[in-house]
Amino acid sequence: MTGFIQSGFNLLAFVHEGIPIRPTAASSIAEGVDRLHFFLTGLTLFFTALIFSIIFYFMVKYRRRSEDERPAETQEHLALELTWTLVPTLLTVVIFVWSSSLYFRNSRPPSAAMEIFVVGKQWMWHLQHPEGPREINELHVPVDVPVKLTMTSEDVIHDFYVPAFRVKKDVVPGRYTSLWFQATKIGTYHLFCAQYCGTDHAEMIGWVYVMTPADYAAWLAGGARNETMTQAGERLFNQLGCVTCHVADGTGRGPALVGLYGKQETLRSGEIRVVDEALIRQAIVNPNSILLPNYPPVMPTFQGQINEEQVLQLIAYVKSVGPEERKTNAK
Amino acid sequence: MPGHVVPVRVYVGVFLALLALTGLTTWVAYFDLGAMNTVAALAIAVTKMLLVILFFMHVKYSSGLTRVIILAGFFWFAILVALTLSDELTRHWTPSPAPWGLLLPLIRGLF
Amino acid sequence: MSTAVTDMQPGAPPESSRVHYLNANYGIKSWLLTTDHKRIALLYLGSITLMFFVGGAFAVLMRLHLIEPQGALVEPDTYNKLFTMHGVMMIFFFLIPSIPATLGNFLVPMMIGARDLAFPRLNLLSWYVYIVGAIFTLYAAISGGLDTGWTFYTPYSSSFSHTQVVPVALGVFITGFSSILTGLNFVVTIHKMRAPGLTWFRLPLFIWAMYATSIIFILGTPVIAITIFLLGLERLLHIGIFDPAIGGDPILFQHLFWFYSHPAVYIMILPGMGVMSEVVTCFSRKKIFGYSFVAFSSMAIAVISFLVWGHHMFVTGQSIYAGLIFSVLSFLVAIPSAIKVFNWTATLYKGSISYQAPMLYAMGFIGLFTMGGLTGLFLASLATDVHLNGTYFIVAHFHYIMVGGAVMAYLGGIHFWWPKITGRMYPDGWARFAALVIFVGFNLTFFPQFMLGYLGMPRRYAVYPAEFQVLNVVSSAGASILGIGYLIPLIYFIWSMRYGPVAGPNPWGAKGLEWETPSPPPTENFDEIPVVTEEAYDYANPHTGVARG
Amino acid sequence: MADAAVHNAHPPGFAHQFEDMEQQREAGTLGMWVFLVTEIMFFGGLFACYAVYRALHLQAFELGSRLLDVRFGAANTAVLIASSLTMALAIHSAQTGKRKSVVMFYLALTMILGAAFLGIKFTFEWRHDFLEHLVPGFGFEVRPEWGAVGHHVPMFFCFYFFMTGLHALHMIIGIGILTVLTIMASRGRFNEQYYAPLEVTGLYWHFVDIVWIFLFPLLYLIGGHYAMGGGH
Ligand code: HEA
Ligand code: HEA
Ligand code: HEC
Ligand code: CUA
Ligand SMILES: [Cu+2]
Repeated sequence: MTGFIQSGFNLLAFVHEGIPIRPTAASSIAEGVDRLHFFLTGLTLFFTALIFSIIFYFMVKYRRRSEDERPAETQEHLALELTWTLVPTLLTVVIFVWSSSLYFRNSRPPSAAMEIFVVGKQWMWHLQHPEGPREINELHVPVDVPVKLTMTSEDVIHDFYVPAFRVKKDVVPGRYTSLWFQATKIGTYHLFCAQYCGTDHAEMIGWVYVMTPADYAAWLAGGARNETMTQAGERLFNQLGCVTCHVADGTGRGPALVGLYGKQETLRSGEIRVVDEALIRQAIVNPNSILLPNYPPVMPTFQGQINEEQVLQLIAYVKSVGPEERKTNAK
Repeated sequence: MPGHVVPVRVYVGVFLALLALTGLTTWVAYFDLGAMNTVAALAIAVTKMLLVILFFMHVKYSSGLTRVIILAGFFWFAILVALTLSDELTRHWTPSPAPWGLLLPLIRGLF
Repeated sequence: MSTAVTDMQPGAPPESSRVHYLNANYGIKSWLLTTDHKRIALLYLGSITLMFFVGGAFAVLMRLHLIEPQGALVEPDTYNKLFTMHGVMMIFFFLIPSIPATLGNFLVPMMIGARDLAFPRLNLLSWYVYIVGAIFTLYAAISGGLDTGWTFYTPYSSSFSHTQVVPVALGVFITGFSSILTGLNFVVTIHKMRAPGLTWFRLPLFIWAMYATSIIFILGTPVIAITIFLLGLERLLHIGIFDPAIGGDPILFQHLFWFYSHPAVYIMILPGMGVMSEVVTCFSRKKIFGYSFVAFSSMAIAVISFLVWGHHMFVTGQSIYAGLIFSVLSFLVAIPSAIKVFNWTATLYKGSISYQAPMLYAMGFIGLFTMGGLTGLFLASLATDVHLNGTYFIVAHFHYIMVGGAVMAYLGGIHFWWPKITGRMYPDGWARFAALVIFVGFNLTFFPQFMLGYLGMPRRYAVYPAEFQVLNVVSSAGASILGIGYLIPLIYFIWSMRYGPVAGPNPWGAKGLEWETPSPPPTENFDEIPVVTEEAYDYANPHTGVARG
Repeated sequence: MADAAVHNAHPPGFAHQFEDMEQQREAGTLGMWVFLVTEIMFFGGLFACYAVYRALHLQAFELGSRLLDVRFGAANTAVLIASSLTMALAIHSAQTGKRKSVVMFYLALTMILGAAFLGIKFTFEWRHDFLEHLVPGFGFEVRPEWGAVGHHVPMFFCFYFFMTGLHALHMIIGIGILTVLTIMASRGRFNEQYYAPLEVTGLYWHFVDIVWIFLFPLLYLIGGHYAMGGGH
């Protein structure tokens, strides 16, 4: 009951402050998405108003005046039919082109994006910065810097959603999905899980803190000094014995991983793949699905032995010995 | 029109053809033809299916409506497979800047 | 206010003495073993009404709970069960069978001039199958409920949920077969049993709509059946084809699920569109504007609806190429709906429009469906769906179409054919009042949800940040008005069965073979099979379009 | 009733909602075809999943396929095709007005062949698979010699058992219907005019045959047996 009264007060406060009709727009893509949204809203209001007013007008104008009134036969009208087929068709073409090009622009991360790794778990978010700091249900990012999230799940499907950034992507067990944004406004924003995932789906929420680069640097420096993801990955690389096969000079049983990241290669199956996060993950959990022509299928699977966060650390390590080193190691 | 009476001779002929094709498809599986193994197996299976549908199930002698209905069944199955694969097989393709450029690998992927 | 009894046949025998399908025989057995399509329609009517109120009760509890951000009523687990059981009941056990199994069963044979459906016993079987499925689901609801969402997404449903997945899966699986049987029966009946003279292009548009719906029943339902079956197996065996541990892809489940469940949304709306065409023409006394466009748009919807399912999966990590295809096709499927809306509106032009209750529902339908449909465009477009997916915007979108559209159409249809079904009139004043209450309550409930969704409130949230409270309270308030709105017809319909004025064969002065029989119709529908000599909706010609043999 | 005369004169098996026997027969056949389309989509869902996973896990599928015994698969194909022939002959003999014992003979033969199929399937193949620990959910064991694709092999066997199991279920239902038909035939219910139940059941039986025609190569042959060492 008190809740009810309370909400009455809230309503007053709400009307007083003006009913919010638009969520905060705090990312580089938010304005573009909102423009499309407002266009569609306009279109919806236009057609709804149009249909309703025509109906009301006809209902009044042509109301039945006597019981045995017999209106004249309906005429077919091809021109009209074509008009209301073609006009909506054209409108949808416009929306489709607009929205798809926007979407493709929005879904391509800039190449210089800062990377953060996300693991979803019933019912919390684990986030890890390459520099080492780990967070739970909180994400600190610098303003005006593109950030790319590489995400996976330990259990069921979750969904990483920051309304203020207009970004959302499912977080799926067994594979990586990714998402990027560039925050444009300093502030604190909601982070929601937007894919139903069980009991505390509604509590799998958190905050995104957008900070000035200086504050962000300070935040990174503060707190417990963890090893960086790459360091952790290197440690695992030695512990798990990867290093016994993947010797840096290429003399081991497996290929040298130095300089590998980003390269294109042809698999035994003939498929051409770029070495990216997904491929490295596949190599670790399911090596025989990416057999290479010149190597025996001896790499064991590490699925079940390490968790998703550790896989991400290994990936960070493999990436760190990537293209830069390639130049120095060139034959 | 009572149902069409198909001569026993035809039934037996179809039966023998089906047996022969079964032998053939098994035999072919013992040769390494690469991707052609799958193609051959499916082609033979489709042939066998057509024999059964046309003769045993009398579709050769039945109305257009029946044929449309059967074709609809296979067509819808094809929709299911094709659109599902359109996702499953193109997931790891990296996005390129403009959506229209994207259609190219898609078209290439189809052939 | 009083209804026009325009077409009382002179010399029709007094109501009490005439034998019709309702009084042909009595007793429970005569109902439970009936093969009369009209009685089966009533069996369905009773059962789906029950399911609607069960589903509605869940909705009421949900809305009460959401009055407070921390949740006013239940534990999160219980809330999760509430929306799941609400969705399952409403979709699989109410809206999908709603118009096809009640009005469709009742009207298809009558409208095409047949004595019954092609397979009456199959028809009865379909009702029993439905009931068995419903019992499984109700059992699950009582014995702990289900908490996966009506979408059953794996791996949550297959390996993580601790609730009654298998009984509900079984219930949905079984009920699927009742849809299949209904669809099969309709297709065969419409193909083979039309009265002489009733060519395809003389068929009432309701029949076209039922035909299109049946196509979806036939081609779509088996896929959900096998999918749910595989899910159940996986759950029982702890291993199965969606299991990531053995290389399974959880997204594949979603493909199969939506391959059916998207077309299923047109199962829910197409029959409603069919009802619209009948009601709008009758109450404006005009032939439908653009008959063939309306007819073909039903067929176009049935076909294209199978090509768009991936629009539910834009943010799942589905390939963006696939996303592009599904997006463009989703826009395409909106066009036939637009064609229909414009044709209904144009039908009113220069008509003779009366505002009886069925017409009010029809007007509500057209407006709300337009709005719901157009908000579908926000979701079909990739860039905006990224933001709106999984939020209350979706909830608002589909309630506008399904409650504002389909349920309105269903109620409109029931009001329209009630005199035919029962032989009695309901109080028209009350009916109009109820239509108004429902319209107002509906908008109050669901309009704020569009705003909530755009502001970012995710759906399926048992608790939510406090800033969303005001709009949630408005929505809950609206829901209580809506709930009352639905109770009013329940009361006056029951009242009218006994006390309503006798309706006569054709109280609305409507065209169509079903109005050529007495109300309620005799068991065999027609004493002699009519011969049709005119187009559908020939309202310009007041005489009957049936030649008597 | 004007058409009471027609009603009174109706032949055995005639249902009141139809105008005449011909309309009834056509409706029945059409109904069965529509039903078979639903069956295409029912099995189709499984086949579509099969297509996806075969593309994703080709090696595991080939490996799994080689663990099956082609001889049983091929033999069963022959048995099933034979049963389709006898089914067709049963209808043929009713159509041409043969004695009821002929119809019954063919029907019985069809059932026997169907049962033989199931016998081979269950007692030889499935039992063998069970003993080899190849049944997912019932003590499946991933063998080390399968290498790293090993943990995807259960996926193949899931498909193998779901698909053949569903197919076998259809066979069992078919045999049930055939039993009823045999009883009807023994009571002399069928003749040149009225054999629709036979015809409609025939369609169903042939359909089940077609499903197997695809299952056989997709499950038993797709791995290619050229690579097989000394057999099992
Ligand atoms: C009866 C049910 C029904 C109907 C008919 C529709 C119709 C449509 N739906 Fe909706 N939808 C649902 C029920 C329905 N939907 C449900 C239940 C869900 C959520 C499921 C869940 O996740 O739980 C959903 C979700 C849903 C999504 C997924 C969103 C997401 O999860 O991210 C999408 C995306 O494209 C979508 C789109 C559409 C479109 C484009 C139409 C179109 O068919 C609409 C066409 C109609 C019109 C366009 C209006 C009339 C036209 C005019 C007046 C003329 C002007 C027209 C133009 C300019 C084009 N719907
Ligand atoms: C046909 C389909 C249909 C219909 C008719 C409705 C009708 C209603 N729905 Fe529902 N709804 C769905 C289909 C439908 N819904 C689906 C598919 C979902 C998604 C589920 C999921 O996420 O998995 C959903 C989800 C859904 C949600 C979102 C839950 C969430 O995501 O957290 C909400 C919230 O407001 C809601 C509300 C309502 C309301 C207020 C009505 C009202 O129209 C109901 C009005 C009816 C009544 C009120 C009945 C009258 C009965 C009485 C008055 C008796 C009262 C008795 C007691 C309380 C004991 N529905
Ligand atoms: C027993 C030897 C062995 C061990 C141990 C091993 N690998 Fe490998 N690895 C190989 C071989 C051989 C290949 C070649 C392709 C294949 O078989 O998958 C390979 C391939 C790879 C590739 C893909 C290279 C490419 O060019 O596509 C990556 C990445 C990789 N391994 C990472 C790891 C990591 C990380 C570990 C430890 C957790 C590890 N490997 C342990 C033998 C090994
Ligand atoms: Cu995690 Cu919802
Ligand atoms: Cu949809």
